[in-house]
Amino acid sequence: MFRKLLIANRGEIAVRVIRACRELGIRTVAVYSDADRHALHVRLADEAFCIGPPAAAESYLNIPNIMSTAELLGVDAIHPGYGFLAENPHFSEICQDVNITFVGPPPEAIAIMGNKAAARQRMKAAGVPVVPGSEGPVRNESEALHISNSVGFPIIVKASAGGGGRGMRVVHTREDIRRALQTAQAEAEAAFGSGELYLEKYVPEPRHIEVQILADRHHNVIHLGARDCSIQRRHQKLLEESPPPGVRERFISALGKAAVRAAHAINYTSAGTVEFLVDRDGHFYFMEMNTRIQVEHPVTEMVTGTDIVKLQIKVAAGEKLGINQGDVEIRGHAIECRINAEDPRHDFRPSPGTVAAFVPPGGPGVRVDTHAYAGYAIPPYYDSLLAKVITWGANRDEAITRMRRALMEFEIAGVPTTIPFHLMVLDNAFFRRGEVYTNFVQRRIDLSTLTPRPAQS
Amino acid sequence: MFRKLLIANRGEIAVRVIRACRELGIRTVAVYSDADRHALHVRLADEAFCIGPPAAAESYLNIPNIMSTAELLGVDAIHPGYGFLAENPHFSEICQDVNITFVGPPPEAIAIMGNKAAARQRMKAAGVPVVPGSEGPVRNESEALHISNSVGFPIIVKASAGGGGRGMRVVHTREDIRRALQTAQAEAEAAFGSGELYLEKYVPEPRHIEVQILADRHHNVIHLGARDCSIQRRHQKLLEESPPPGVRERFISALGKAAVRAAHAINYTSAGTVEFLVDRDGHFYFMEMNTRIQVEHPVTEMVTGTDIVKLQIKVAAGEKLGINQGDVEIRGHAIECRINAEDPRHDFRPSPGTVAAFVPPGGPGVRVDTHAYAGYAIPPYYDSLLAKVITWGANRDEAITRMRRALMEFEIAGVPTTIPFHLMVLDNAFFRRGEVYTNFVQRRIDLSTLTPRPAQS
Amino acid sequence: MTEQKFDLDQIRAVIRIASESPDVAELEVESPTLKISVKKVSGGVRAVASQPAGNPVAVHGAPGHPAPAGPAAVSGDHLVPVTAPMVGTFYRAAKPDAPPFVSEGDIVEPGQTVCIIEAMKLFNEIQSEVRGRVVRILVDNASPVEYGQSLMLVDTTAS
Amino acid sequence: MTEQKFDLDQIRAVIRIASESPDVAELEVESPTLKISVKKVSGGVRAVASQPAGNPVAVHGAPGHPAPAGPAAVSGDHLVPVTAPMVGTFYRAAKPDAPPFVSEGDIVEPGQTVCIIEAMKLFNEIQSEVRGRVVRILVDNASPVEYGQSLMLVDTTAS
Repeated sequence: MFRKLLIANRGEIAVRVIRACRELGIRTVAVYSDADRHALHVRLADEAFCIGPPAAAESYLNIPNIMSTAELLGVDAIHPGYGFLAENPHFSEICQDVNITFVGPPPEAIAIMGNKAAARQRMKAAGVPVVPGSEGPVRNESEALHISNSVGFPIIVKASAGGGGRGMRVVHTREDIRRALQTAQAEAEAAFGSGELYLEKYVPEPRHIEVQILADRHHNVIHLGARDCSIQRRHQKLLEESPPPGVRERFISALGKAAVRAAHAINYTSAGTVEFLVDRDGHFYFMEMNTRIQVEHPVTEMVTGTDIVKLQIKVAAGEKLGINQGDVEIRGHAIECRINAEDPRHDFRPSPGTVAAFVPPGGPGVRVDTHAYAGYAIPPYYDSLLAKVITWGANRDEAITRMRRALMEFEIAGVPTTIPFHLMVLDNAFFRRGEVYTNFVQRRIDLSTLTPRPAQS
Repeated sequence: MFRKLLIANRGEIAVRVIRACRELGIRTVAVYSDADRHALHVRLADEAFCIGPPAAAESYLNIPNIMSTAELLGVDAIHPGYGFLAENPHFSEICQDVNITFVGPPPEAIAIMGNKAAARQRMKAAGVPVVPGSEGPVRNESEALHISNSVGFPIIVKASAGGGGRGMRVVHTREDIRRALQTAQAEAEAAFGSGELYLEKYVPEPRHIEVQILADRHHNVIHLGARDCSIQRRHQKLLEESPPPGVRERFISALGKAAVRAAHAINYTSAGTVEFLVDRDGHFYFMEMNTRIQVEHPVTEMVTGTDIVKLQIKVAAGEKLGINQGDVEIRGHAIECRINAEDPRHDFRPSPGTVAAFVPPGGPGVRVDTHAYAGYAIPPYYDSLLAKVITWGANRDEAITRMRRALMEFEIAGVPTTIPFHLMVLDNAFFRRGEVYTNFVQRRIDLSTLTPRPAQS
Repeated sequence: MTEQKFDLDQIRAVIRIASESPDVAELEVESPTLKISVKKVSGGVRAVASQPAGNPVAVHGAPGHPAPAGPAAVSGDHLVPVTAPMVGTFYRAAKPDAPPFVSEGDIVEPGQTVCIIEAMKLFNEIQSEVRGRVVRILVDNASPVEYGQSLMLVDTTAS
Repeated sequence: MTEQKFDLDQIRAVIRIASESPDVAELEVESPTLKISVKKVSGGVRAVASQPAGNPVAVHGAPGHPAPAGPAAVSGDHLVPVTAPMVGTFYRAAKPDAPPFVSEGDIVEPGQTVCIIEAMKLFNEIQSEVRGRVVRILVDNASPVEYGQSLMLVDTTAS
């Protein structure tokens, strides 16, 4: 096992990794920007080192300063968390070069999954269903027209290097293809530095269901069941649950097997997530694979009783998983709400500021992952995730009721949060019935009716 | 189900009951003393009513004021928590008289179990093993001598109305009997208003293992497995775990069956705990039954996935339990550490004061039940329990490692706590091996070596 | 000079703002008609409110919580509250059709019954402990009252 | 005189501004109709720096946290720190047997190399930005340094 591990991240995920390390007996090094001097991960780590000014590009993305810190303090592993350098194959390679273990998959696996078109081809070859569409990038309009005719409208244009909805266009008629290609290419070039595009059949009102997998270096790959992450806003997940509501165990098992095939196909090791689009008839299609730990991993931990981050570190150190597929048992239901420092009454605008009061919920079936505390000043430079509240219940109803209770008792003063939004979702009749799809928020939640959070009494 | 419930208690258990009510959709009424105006249970409840000055006798034990509040605010149920009025059959009767449901067992069951000698006789008759000793109270020295000769020395003299170690004397030879009877009687009279005594065979180095039971009004009684509460100091439990370490499932099943028999024998309803003394050869003896929810109930909730307080309220409303013994499945291991505002370096002296900083632990497998928050002033009038930290692990090792991690990250500034003591226990080799007994702290923990809590870095 | 009444809700609101701001040790706000100074102490808030021509009144509130109408809620140099010694229902008269024991403006003597609190079917007569003029009755007839709740204010300088 | 209500949002806003400004200990704002004074809780490390205008400003560090060795940790009228622009190893000389670039008491000119920071096998020369006397070297030779760490202090009034 590792002796000392550096966490190249901040916020709740840095705290999460420190927790895992403490339970594994590994010393921790926190790195931080000037804006994070008082951050919880800095306080909890065994050692902490400032690596740059507030801007992420000069601190949390500053590979030279991070690697210098790693070498100066003699760490034998680096955990990238999510975001920042987590899916940067170059960073993973540098770690390899200087004999520091990168807690994640091999650079090749990151690179393949980082290119959407390449990933799609590889998955298709491995027998993982993909959405019908172009084989690889589309070079011109006539090729796009040809493919559209064979898979049928509507189709969706996507950027090969894409993510977060940028470089995406839905096209309903052949007349609109040219303009869609042009704008998507321009957007993709601006956002990702590459204008490469591909086409897919557009699936209306799909669900986003993903499978957590774990793979060690001894060819053992298991899945830990599925998560439904359909409650999104502008392609940002807001609420996740496991297992997905209203879905048979057999279906989850089929998804799980496809995810394991996907991992084997790219010689994956570490924790990862295979995301699927599920249409109204229950067909599922490979969407992408996240080659890192995800924000929503706790819902899977709650229903399986595993510690995914500990297992991720264990397999990075070359150890065997120690559990096989037969040991994985789903118990009850878990939901996660992402509490962001955003004002849902004003288009979810990020609202940095000082957390004047902070009393997290507790009691049975409630887990809180946060880096905030009373008096914490949220810096304006990074993402707005303030806390994750995860509730477990013997069934979905209990998990929902408990989440409602937990959010009602969560006291955060000083900054607006997404708590009122989550309460609206939890009270929504369609959500209660498990009728979710990726455009659920647009279609079922009227944000204009959001009132100031009701007083406790 | 109830419409509105009054919590006749304070502190973490009042918060716990409010949480259960919120999940059940029941409105809550908090009552509080002048010293608890800023308490969390007051802030979380739907309504709050001041019932008296700080002294418990004039507030939390003030039956007229509590009943007036209940009637004025129109509640249909009262939850007594633990301590205060929880095991007062008179209070339970008054509730019955005014048609307010007392969330607890019938007054008769409380009364029987409140008298140690009567309870012992009833249990013996029901086939629940009891420690050999006197049949009912001992009237005089010659009777005590006679019994001692038949069960053999050492014996223990106990107060019928006893608890907490008061009115107890261990006697090793017949010469010491007279003095032991005299001092025990004097102590019992002073502490409980009754000098009635009984005798039992003294079991050296026993373990304290108890069984959580749940009973509805439809004659369904189930048990939720056992807890080991051997880590005590002066008969005060400090650390509890479930399942008890190093014990076979068959043994726990036998204990469970005995506990269910005990509950049936007194027509018990509600949640309750049957406490057993277990000797080194694995014989178990009925000790007493707590006819209320207990501080340590969360460890059982963590391994069974149940919500005992919700079930307790449900059966009080006349509903069926809805789960039978076959549905109860123990998963993993859970430990609870009671974090008291006491200074373990100074004989555990209670240390009220203001909690300057309060950052509870979080992450996987960690539950915190507390009424404290940053800025909370601990009043000097009540018990010193500040927070309960409960950790769950796939096995005992993981639960212990996780508890160590959770306690290390728990930041409480302003008052000393028992955290350093718990860290000593968790690091103790005998504890790690599961070698526990009720005099473990005396025998295995050298409190004089307690150093100030190490800094985080 | 006419007695000016404090706007208690304003005082409570300012205290609440001070309480909810952990960084704040002292807060003072002043308008042409009212000045409120709040000095926080560990676990609570100490406030002084004054009106241009008035004497300061100490007000205690609960942080993050509606200010309770407890025994210390309103007191001052010359304003003495009559507080509820028990939980119950407040009655201003012995019977529904009887005249009230006291009305605002009345002079009360020590030991004089000023109201009744019904608790557990018992009617408890509540007496004033001081001599003075009843300047304000704070609770509506037949309302539930908490322990320690201020029922009325007696001005001991009046005669 | 008409009763004027406080604008509670204004009070909250002023408190928030005070809270979000770690350099501020007290804040007072006044308009014809409203005056708000905020005094913040003190605690933790206290340093006093002078502003050009000469008014002392209290600076509070993080309570329960070591004082940051950042650029703002030490400053004053005339003491200017040389800070590390990157993470690396601090060296006072170009080679182990070479004389140090500067020693305490030396006068440095703007642009003069005062030390080296080795990062990623590269030796980066660090220059002074000001003219003055090196009054203190804060880091031992061959020690790791954080981004922004103060390496030495230069007295700009010295000549």
